Amino acid sequence: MNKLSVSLPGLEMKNPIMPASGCFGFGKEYAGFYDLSVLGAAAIKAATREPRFGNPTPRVAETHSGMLNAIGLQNPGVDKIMENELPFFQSYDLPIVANIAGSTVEDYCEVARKISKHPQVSALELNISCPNVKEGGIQFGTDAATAAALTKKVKAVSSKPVYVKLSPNVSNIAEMALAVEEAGADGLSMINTLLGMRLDLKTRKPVLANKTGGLSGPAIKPVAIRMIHEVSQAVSIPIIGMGGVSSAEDVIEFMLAGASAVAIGTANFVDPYVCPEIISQLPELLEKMNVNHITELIGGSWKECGIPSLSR
Amino acid sequence: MNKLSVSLPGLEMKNPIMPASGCFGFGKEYAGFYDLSVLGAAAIKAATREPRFGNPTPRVAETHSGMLNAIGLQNPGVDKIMENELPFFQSYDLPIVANIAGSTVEDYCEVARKISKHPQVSALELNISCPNVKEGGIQFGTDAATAAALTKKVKAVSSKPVYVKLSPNVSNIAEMALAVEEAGADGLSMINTLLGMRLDLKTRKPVLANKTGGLSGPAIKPVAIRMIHEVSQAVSIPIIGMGGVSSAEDVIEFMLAGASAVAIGTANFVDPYVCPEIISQLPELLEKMNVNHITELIGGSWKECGIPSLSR
Amino acid sequence: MKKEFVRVISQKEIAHQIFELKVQGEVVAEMTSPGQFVHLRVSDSFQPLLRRPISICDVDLSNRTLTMLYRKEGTGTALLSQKKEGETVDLLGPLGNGFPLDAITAGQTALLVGGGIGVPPLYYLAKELTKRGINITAVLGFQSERDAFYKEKFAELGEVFISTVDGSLGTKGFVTDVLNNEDINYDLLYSCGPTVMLKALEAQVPDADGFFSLEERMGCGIGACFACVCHINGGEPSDYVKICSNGPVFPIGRVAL
Amino acid sequence: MKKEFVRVISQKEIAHQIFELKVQGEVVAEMTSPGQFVHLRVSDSFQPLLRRPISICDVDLSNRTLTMLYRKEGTGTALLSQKKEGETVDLLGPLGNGFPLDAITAGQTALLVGGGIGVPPLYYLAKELTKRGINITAVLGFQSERDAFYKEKFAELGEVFISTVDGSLGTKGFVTDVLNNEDINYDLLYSCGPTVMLKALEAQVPDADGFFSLEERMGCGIGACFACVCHINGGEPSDYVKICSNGPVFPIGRVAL
Ligand SMILES: Cc1cc2nc3c(=O)[nH]c(=O)nc-3n(C[C@H](O)[C@H](O)[C@H](O)COP(=O)(O)OP(=O)(O)OC[C@H]3O[C@@H](n4cnc5c(N)ncnc54)[C@H](O)[C@@H]3O)c2cc1C
Ligand SMILES: Cc1cc2nc3c(=O)[nH]c(=O)nc-3n(C[C@H](O)[C@H](O)[C@H](O)COP(=O)(O)OP(=O)(O)OC[C@H]3O[C@@H](n4cnc5c(N)ncnc54)[C@H](O)[C@@H]3O)c2cc1C
Ligand SMILES: Cc1cc2nc3c(=O)[nH]c(=O)nc-3n(C[C@H](O)[C@H](O)[C@H](O)COP(=O)(O)O)c2cc1C
Ligand SMILES: Cc1cc2nc3c(=O)[nH]c(=O)nc-3n(C[C@H](O)[C@H](O)[C@H](O)COP(=O)(O)O)c2cc1C
Ligand code: FES
Ligand code: FES
Repeated sequence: MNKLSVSLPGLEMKNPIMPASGCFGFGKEYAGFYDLSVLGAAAIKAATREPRFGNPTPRVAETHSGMLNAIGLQNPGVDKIMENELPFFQSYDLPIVANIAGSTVEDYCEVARKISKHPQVSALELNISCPNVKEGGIQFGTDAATAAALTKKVKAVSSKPVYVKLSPNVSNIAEMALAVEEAGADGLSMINTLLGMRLDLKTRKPVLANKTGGLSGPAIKPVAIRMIHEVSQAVSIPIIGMGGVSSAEDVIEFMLAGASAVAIGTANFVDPYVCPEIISQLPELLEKMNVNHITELIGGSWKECGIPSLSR
Repeated sequence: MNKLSVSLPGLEMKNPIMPASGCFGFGKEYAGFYDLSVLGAAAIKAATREPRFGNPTPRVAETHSGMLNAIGLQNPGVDKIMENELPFFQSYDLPIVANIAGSTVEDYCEVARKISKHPQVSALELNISCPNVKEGGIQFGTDAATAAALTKKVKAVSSKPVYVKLSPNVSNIAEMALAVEEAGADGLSMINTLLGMRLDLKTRKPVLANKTGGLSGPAIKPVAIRMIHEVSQAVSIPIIGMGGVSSAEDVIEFMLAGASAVAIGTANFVDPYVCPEIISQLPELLEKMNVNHITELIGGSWKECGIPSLSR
Repeated sequence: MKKEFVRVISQKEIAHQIFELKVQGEVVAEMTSPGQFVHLRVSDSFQPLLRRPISICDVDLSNRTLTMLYRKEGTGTALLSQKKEGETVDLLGPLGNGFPLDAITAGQTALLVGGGIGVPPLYYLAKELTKRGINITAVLGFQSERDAFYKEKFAELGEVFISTVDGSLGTKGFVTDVLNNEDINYDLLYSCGPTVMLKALEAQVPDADGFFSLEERMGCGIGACFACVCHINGGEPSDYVKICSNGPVFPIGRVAL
Repeated sequence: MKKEFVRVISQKEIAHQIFELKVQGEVVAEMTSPGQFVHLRVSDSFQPLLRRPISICDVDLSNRTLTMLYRKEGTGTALLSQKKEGETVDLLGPLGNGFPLDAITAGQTALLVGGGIGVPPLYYLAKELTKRGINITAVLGFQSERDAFYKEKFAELGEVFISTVDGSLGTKGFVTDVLNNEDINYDLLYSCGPTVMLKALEAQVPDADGFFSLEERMGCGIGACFACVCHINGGEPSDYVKICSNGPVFPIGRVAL
């Protein structure tokens, strides 16, 4: 029996681990390090309708236990991704999550309609939470009604399950989650990056050319845990948890909080082998914890006692 | 000439440095380490109408480059604070900022009315952003209209300038800031802690008895910087900046972002001498940067070029 | 109370995951009260961020040497265990209030009950009490033989009973089992250990006079942050003490365990 | 491309804030192309979080030793400078594409222009070119005499000109001033240094054939994160190359500086 398998809408995963969107390119680079088929799934870099160059450089800056990025959704556009990038995954056995972004509802729908038909794509991840582009993305992610309307439209044109990726930069994350669940989302991805900034004392200006960037890495883990803990108790669709995961213990913590699968972003830059290493460490950790199957952990921090926690 | 002096409503400060509320008790402990008169000002622990015990322990937990706390506004109540704690500051030469909290508008007003009359108090800090109490605090901090209404009422009864302490757990911090400015706030304090959580893998439960806590320390600095950068361009009242400050360089970064004074919280636990040490390092740092007076730095990251930045 | 970079004199593992760390510094001159603790910063980065409270286990005032015993648990103590001779450690202390030494007079007997990593502060206490002509009986509880330490050191000062959970050394069971089995006479009780142990002790000898040393997660360690607060028995619901600055030592019965 | 904990053989400061670090490991066997770089993790905590790109400066394949030169700048290189003989460093590499060696033939002359901490990769290049019978002229620019390094090492391989901004060593001014003053003949240009230097060079010798090695802030170092992207001269606005995986070496004129 595979103690690690998890099953989410559209995603039959050998284990709950997937690289997070934007931290794994289109897979080729990491294929040089390990066999991608060991992964539970993989989320590819955001696709937009037209090619995008993204923001000027510098695009990354370090912070204490974290990093800021302002890539700006650089990608070759949905058509080229379907043509040149996705076929690569034919040689591997893993479900692919296509992350999609746009400036307008029409953009999102066009990309969703197209890419959801690709045979290599198992699910869509609706990126309504990218803090690094002026239009598109985050305005959909901070208003519940707008997010719900977009979700509904995308669901209508997508032939694959749709996960909505939530922004942590909101007053009420549960409200956002409930709105997109109601609108038909098959699952949630959370959290995207926190909006942040760093200044350079020499130039007295922001380090990033884009000024603000998205904060990721271990620094944001406690924010992710509390949001997943709250949202998983409010909704009944599964959550792909992420935000600062860098060890097998972190994966357990996210699943106890309420995540059904766990994505790993920034940690791939620190150690390109982090995903397969975590996957290989999980069985022993489960044994130590006396857990027969990893799914038993999901929501374990609030489920066992039966009392829904008042986390606000 | 004192290159470090800053002047804010109600606060004539020798330098821009003050310990942050809740991280300095009522001053007595740190008086054992250094002469409190070296400080620019000091913010004391939140005062409520009635004494509060606060939350059960454990009340703190560490995270990567940060900590979670869920003290729950423990304090002996406004009357005892005025009677037993505030007179202690008579022997020192520094303005005191009284942090006030409550569950209802009436609570806040009662505390504000009383404590603003105390001769040792130079300004009030309206804590509408404490994430660690079930009622009171944060609900005032996430809705602009509620925050504005409270600010107006408190201003009406306070005989000292009022700073409103903003929560970072909101979708639109500038909207909050503008609302309280409009309602008469004399200044802003930002940021309070980010809501966070940590789970214990052994117990499978939250480490904190209160489950969630407030995330502070270096981990949140980039979030603070971007919010101060945004808000300082939107409002015309001064900002007391805070969130992860632990060095003189951090102080400069906060002032360049737009803060007029800087509060230091968590870093006091790491090093009780951190405030006087930073104060003593500032003159040399200014010299290195060719700055004649520290106030020249305020908003320097966006002022010099004259172009208000679009940080969203 | 001072902050000083003290110098590591020696570091060795004296039992399973239990390290004995000796440091030297001016600040040690102030460490005259057994039961006080120090707050150590083990890294100059922010990982970990907070200091770690560790009890004063022994002090040599003549050469200003402090001995600490600690169990390697998590990140902080793991980093501490890597400190080598000649390196420095950022120490804040001494903090808190120690065990009152004048609550008992020469010729009387003090019972010292320690559990696991609660044993260390009792050693300095035992030495100071012995110096004052007080007789010592120590009951020390550990998980098993490999976790036990300082048995011989206590034996130099008085009678020692050991309990281990698995029975691999001394009485099988807990310190309370030793008290049940043996007929120990004493005038005053001093104890330090996990809260469960202190609770069991309080229940077993409800009339005992003496002092408990308590533990709680700490933020500042100096009384400023309200992290380590406990309720007072028989007080108002809002009454409290801070373990770090009012304690860690309290008269038995004062604090709600 | 491998990840390996390589062992520190030696570490010394060879000029003001410039360190020469030699490490040994299996992975060095792959480091056959000058101009490639390695990505170092300098701490096992998350401070700093990201790896640091450092050029391959010299390689001894026989005993699998890699030499790196770096300037102590911020947190990362400061931590690196504390690594002592016998300790290990987490190295990922070799990364990127080096300087093409077959673009020039034996008997021809290569001009190597390096600025500051851009000099190191040119040394391994110079050695490999010399091995292939190519003549070397090196122009190396530094801030001042105390910042200069490897002058003698380059002198063993060919003619060397030095410029310093303050004139304390060699020509006063920049590498471009050397090119102005001296009459240097060459067939191919290889250069590495700050972007301002590369720009000035491009302007001064617009027709020169050759290769530039570029720098950009990196996230992953392997082409996955799109942090280090540059525009292509004459391409579509959405065309790009990644410095880390398509570079860091590019034909002169290819990339918009
Ligand atoms: C007054 C006092 C005296 C102490 N004396 C000793 C001693 O002499 N020897 C010894 O080995 N231990 C002692 N402890 C316990 C010791 O402080 C913890 O074992 C240590 O902080 C664990 O740190 P860590 O990084 O290894 O573990 P982690 O689990 O990584 O620590 C995480 C956080 O929890 C806190 N923490 C963890 N365990 C405890 C605990 N039991 N009590 C308080 N805080 C804790 C840490 O300080 C830190 O903030 C004492 C505790 C107190 C309050
Ligand atoms: C392909 C390549 C090869 C390099 N080779 C060398 C070399 O051989 N010797 C050497 O001394 N330096 C080299 N550098 C520059 C070196 O990477 C930086 O000086 C170093 O990363 C600074 O790290 P820090 O922690 O000391 O500074 P910090 O300022 O604390 O670094 C903060 C962040 O900025 C990045 N950063 C800072 N400066 C640079 C820079 N100039 N280029 C790219 N990223 C930077 C860091 O990697 C880090 O992510 C090279 C850079 C690149 C891209
Ligand atoms: C360099 C970088 C690029 C990213 N690009 C995307 C993206 O294209 N689409 C998206 O939904 N999220 C993107 N993210 C967010 C991550 O998928 C993830 O939600 C976030 O980084 C938190 O996880 P982490 O802390 O493990 O990195 C990006 C993150 C980083 C660091
Ligand atoms: C232990 C602790 C207690 C706090 N108590 C209060 C409080 O009573 N009132 C308040 O407005 N903020 C309180 N804060 C928030 C701080 O004043 C400050 O806004 C926050 O910690 C960010 O700054 P820092 O990262 O420097 O700690 C508290 C913070 C901590 C860590
Ligand atoms: S630890 Fe801060 S008050 Fe005790
Ligand atoms: S550094 Fe990640 S793509 Fe180049």
